[in-house]
Amino acid sequence: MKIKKLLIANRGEIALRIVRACKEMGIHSIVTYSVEDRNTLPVMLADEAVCIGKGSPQDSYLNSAQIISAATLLNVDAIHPGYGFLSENAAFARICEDYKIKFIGPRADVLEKIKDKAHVRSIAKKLGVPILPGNVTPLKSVAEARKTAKEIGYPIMLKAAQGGGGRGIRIINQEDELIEQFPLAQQEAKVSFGSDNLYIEKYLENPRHVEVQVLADEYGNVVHLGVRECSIQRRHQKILEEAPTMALSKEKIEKLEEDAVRLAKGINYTNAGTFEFLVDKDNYYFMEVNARIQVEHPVTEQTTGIDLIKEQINVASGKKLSYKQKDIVQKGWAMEFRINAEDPENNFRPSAGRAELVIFPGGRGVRVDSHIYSGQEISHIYDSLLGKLIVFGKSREECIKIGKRAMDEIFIKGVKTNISLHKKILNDKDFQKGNISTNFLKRFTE
Amino acid sequence: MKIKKLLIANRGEIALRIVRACKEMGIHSIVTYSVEDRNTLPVMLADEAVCIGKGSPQDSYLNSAQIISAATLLNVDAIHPGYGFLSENAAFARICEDYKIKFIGPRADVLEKIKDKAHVRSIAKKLGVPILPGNVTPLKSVAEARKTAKEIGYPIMLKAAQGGGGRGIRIINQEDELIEQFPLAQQEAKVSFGSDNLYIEKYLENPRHVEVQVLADEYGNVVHLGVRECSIQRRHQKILEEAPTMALSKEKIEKLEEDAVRLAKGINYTNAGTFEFLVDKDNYYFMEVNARIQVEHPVTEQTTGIDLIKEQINVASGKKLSYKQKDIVQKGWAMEFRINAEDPENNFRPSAGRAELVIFPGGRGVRVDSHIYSGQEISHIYDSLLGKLIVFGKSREECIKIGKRAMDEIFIKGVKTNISLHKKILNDKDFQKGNISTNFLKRFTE
Amino acid sequence: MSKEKQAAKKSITEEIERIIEIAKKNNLEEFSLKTERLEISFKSRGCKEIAVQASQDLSNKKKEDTTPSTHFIVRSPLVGVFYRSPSPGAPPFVEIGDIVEPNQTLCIVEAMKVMNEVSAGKGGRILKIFPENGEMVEFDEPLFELELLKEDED
Amino acid sequence: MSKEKQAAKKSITEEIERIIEIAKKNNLEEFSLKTERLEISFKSRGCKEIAVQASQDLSNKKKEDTTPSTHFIVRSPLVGVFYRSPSPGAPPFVEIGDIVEPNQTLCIVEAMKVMNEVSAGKGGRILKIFPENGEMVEFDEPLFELELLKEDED
Repeated sequence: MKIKKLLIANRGEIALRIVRACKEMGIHSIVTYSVEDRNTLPVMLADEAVCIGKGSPQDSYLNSAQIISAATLLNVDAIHPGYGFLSENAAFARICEDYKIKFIGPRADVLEKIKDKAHVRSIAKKLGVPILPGNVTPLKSVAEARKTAKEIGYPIMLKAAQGGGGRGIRIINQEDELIEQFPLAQQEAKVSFGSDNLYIEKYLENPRHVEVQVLADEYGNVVHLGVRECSIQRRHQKILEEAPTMALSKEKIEKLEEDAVRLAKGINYTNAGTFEFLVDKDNYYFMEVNARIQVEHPVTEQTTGIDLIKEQINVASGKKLSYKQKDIVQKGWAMEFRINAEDPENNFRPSAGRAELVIFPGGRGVRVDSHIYSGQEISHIYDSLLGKLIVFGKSREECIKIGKRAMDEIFIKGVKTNISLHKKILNDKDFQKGNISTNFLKRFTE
Repeated sequence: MKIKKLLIANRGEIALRIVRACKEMGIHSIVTYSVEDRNTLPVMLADEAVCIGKGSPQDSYLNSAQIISAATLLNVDAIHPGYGFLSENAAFARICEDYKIKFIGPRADVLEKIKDKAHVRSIAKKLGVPILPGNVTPLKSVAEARKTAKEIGYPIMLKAAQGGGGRGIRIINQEDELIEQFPLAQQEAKVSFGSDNLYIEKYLENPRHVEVQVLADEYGNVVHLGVRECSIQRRHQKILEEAPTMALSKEKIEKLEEDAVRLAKGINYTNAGTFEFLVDKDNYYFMEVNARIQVEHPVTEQTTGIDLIKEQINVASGKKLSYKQKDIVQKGWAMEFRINAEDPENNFRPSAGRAELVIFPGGRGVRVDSHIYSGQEISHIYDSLLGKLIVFGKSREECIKIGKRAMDEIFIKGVKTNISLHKKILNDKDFQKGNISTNFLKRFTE
Repeated sequence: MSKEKQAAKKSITEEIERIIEIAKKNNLEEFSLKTERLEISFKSRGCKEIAVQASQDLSNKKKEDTTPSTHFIVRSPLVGVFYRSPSPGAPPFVEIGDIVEPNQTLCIVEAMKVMNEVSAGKGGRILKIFPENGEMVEFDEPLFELELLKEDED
Repeated sequence: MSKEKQAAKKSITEEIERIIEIAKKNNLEEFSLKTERLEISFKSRGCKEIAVQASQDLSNKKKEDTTPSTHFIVRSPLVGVFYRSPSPGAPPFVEIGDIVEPNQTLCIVEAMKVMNEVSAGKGGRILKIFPENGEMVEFDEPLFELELLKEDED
């Protein structure tokens, strides 16, 4: 099916990113927006825009009825959900399927299966993909939990099988804590995620976060587009991502990439997806699948030369992958800095207001993906991402140099931003040497 | 000699471009500026800035005494002249040499020789580099001119040997015109360029403009960085440039590049330079050398991956070329659109005023080199270049697609721009097919 | 406060508003005026206006005019199809000039086979009907313009 | 306070609020109004101010304060070295507090071995000397602040 008309069920920079891809592909783009987002660039630049509700996400970007209503009335061929919001919502994907609208992402049944992390973990184990020590079937009792924990040794993570994005995880240091927390965790999981299934994973003290970008067509062909490292996080929120990674040797990276492809095939994955791993010294462990395009996809684009959004649309329109694995080479280095409207002096509290003057950096090795412009009102309703600064060059060293000079050039007046944090990171000796972990940011933010 | 402190004797986007390179190289950058340019980005972003005079170029950017005074007082190691202003001024280069300040460009004696176009033309002929039919030694009399013109056939160009940038050229269609124009041309050349030396070149009706980027160190090593096509011109003013070119076959391009390198060696060229050629069907003819970095250098950077400003500085600091010819591969395609403050509805008259709101495009395949921002006053004193939009991708076709969508995103309020002209070019069928010549723009501008 | 004073006071702010409106309509950047009763001067054009202009220039979306304060707009509560009558062939719920009750149905917006009846919420006289029958409407899109009818108007 | 007065007072702030609201709605940068009852003027921030602020925030260049209109600044006519005396060891041309003639030499700015004498052009009293002796100065850089002396002062 050729996609001629595409509805974008998202906002902000990713909506703009998809509008751009559509324009370059000659696809008619329609952006859905909330009243709050009326004067934003994606709304202005899309071929069409439909207001679907009030500012609050529940009323608009999460309101599947309104989105489907707009999609059917406008006869769109496909819906791109971006990231967040409805992007990994199996029920929404199923409604799209019912209405014969192509959901740009994996099939609904695949999304449902992926949602159960313990299940994917068990498939990984079956396929020989390394997973963190722990159990793969839902824990039946606190006794079973105690047994597993004892085997792998404390500290451990007690996780809700249906949790995600850092939610539904408890770190437990000793047995009496486990006994106390187990019923609470069950209860919370039931309330928050609709299932009290729990499982245990070994807790790594100082891991690195490495992920593999995968692309799969609807005919079983799967390729990977190399790795990204996203260890620089604040409370499970990625702040700075890079591609490829210094976390593992070239040989280990190749094994990791192959494992990701194997796992993607094993769960019948289609479209673009990310397979996340934790790395501890020279070992990697599969963690979870992110069944959507990710915020950090540009670092992969800059190191492979492949436009991921266009490939998503191509695959969704039923085309076979246009790349064979051997044609994909990750070259050079890229880094992405998330520019957030946050106040670094106030515990990174979101900062709203009017961005009176916005000057973005330019020049060689700089890419800016942002939906904001001088004079725009920044709402407190949505996430604080103002845009992404992506730098790229021959080496990680060159990225750091370009990153530093670009940070000097960014100027955003009217809202507080985390630019000062990025400058601190770029000037940090450990960061420069690549000595990072998911705890790295604590030195600046806690 | 290591360059630790560099003075930038220029303004606008090229001054900012050099500031960026310095920052990435860890070089202390000092920008000279006129009172008029006080609130511009290069002045704000350089490590230091020195006001050198009033707004008019004669008082500031062409005022070598003020610039040298600043350079000596601030103990700079080198001066980067950018393009225009003092960049090809042999006298200025000589003063720099006298003061032991490295002039980033060819040596003064080389600049002097290059200034005589008839002389360079004769060297080219000697080296077997194709030149346009005509004479190579200064014409002694109108009789000699008539003889040469008769040999090569009308129309011909009567050129002042010391002319340049489209000045000092008369197109002559028949002999009686030549008889009439010859003494006038001599007189004008004497007054304008200080020498009444004239020469004749065959006039091509519909040529293409193709040029070779060359880089030479101070040890006789010369490499080329491939070709650019700059046929899209309005009155000898380039508007849109691309790299590489569709004007010639791959084999011819290779020969052209080799000829440029041979010629660069023949004139003892050092630093970055451009060798301009005219292309007529399958033939190319050497035209002139531009002994400076050029406005359109980013299309070469995007197709070779090499930072030309950094290489200029490296070569000037006495380093050997870090690239061998075989390491340099021109890959993919790039296009540069000059965004000028001009009124397309008023014969492209420069437009001044306050750029109240400036929104530049972003995303994949887009590079913006510009010194302007929302709220800035655009002076009528200087050239009308507001900045350059550079797009790059796998193919010319992809560049056109990215170019179109990027043009939809540029928004500059307060001054008139030539964006509408770029849109017309991008939508033109002949342009899309690559059927262009230096006369192409006439269909839109005359 | 006496009725007279109220009228006088109201008229000053109204006068100011009207003056600014005239200045804006004529794209004046600076303005000053001196009469017996008042002396006023102002400068216009902040960046917000420019930013909003950007949104108008960059996009081709339909824009609404401003409405006088005695009028009000009934907007679509959802994305759907606008129907003026309960079923094909049936007479429209309302016509221009009709005086409607706060809870009276003015139209139906159909979304996903569900018929959503829309009322004004306030009593008024229908002045304009914006969409065509059967046209798609988006959330918040103006459907009707009404003149407010005050019960205790004097 | 009598209830009446309170009401009246409230209505003034209300009026001001309404006026500011109107000004804001119309994107006015500056506004002033004078009536029998009140006199009001205000400025809101336009983008020019913000752009200038950007230049201050992005760069670390020295900024000058504004000067009262009875004072004036003598600026450097070129890039060079500022000397307060004709030769090393010689007494300075001028000191703070001195009253100088229009053509009197205040300092020398040396550029490329050439000594350029700088005078005020107008008569005045030296209030401030900005650069240190021997310091580099750029074009247009303030050298002296003087108080203007009118010949026919009364």
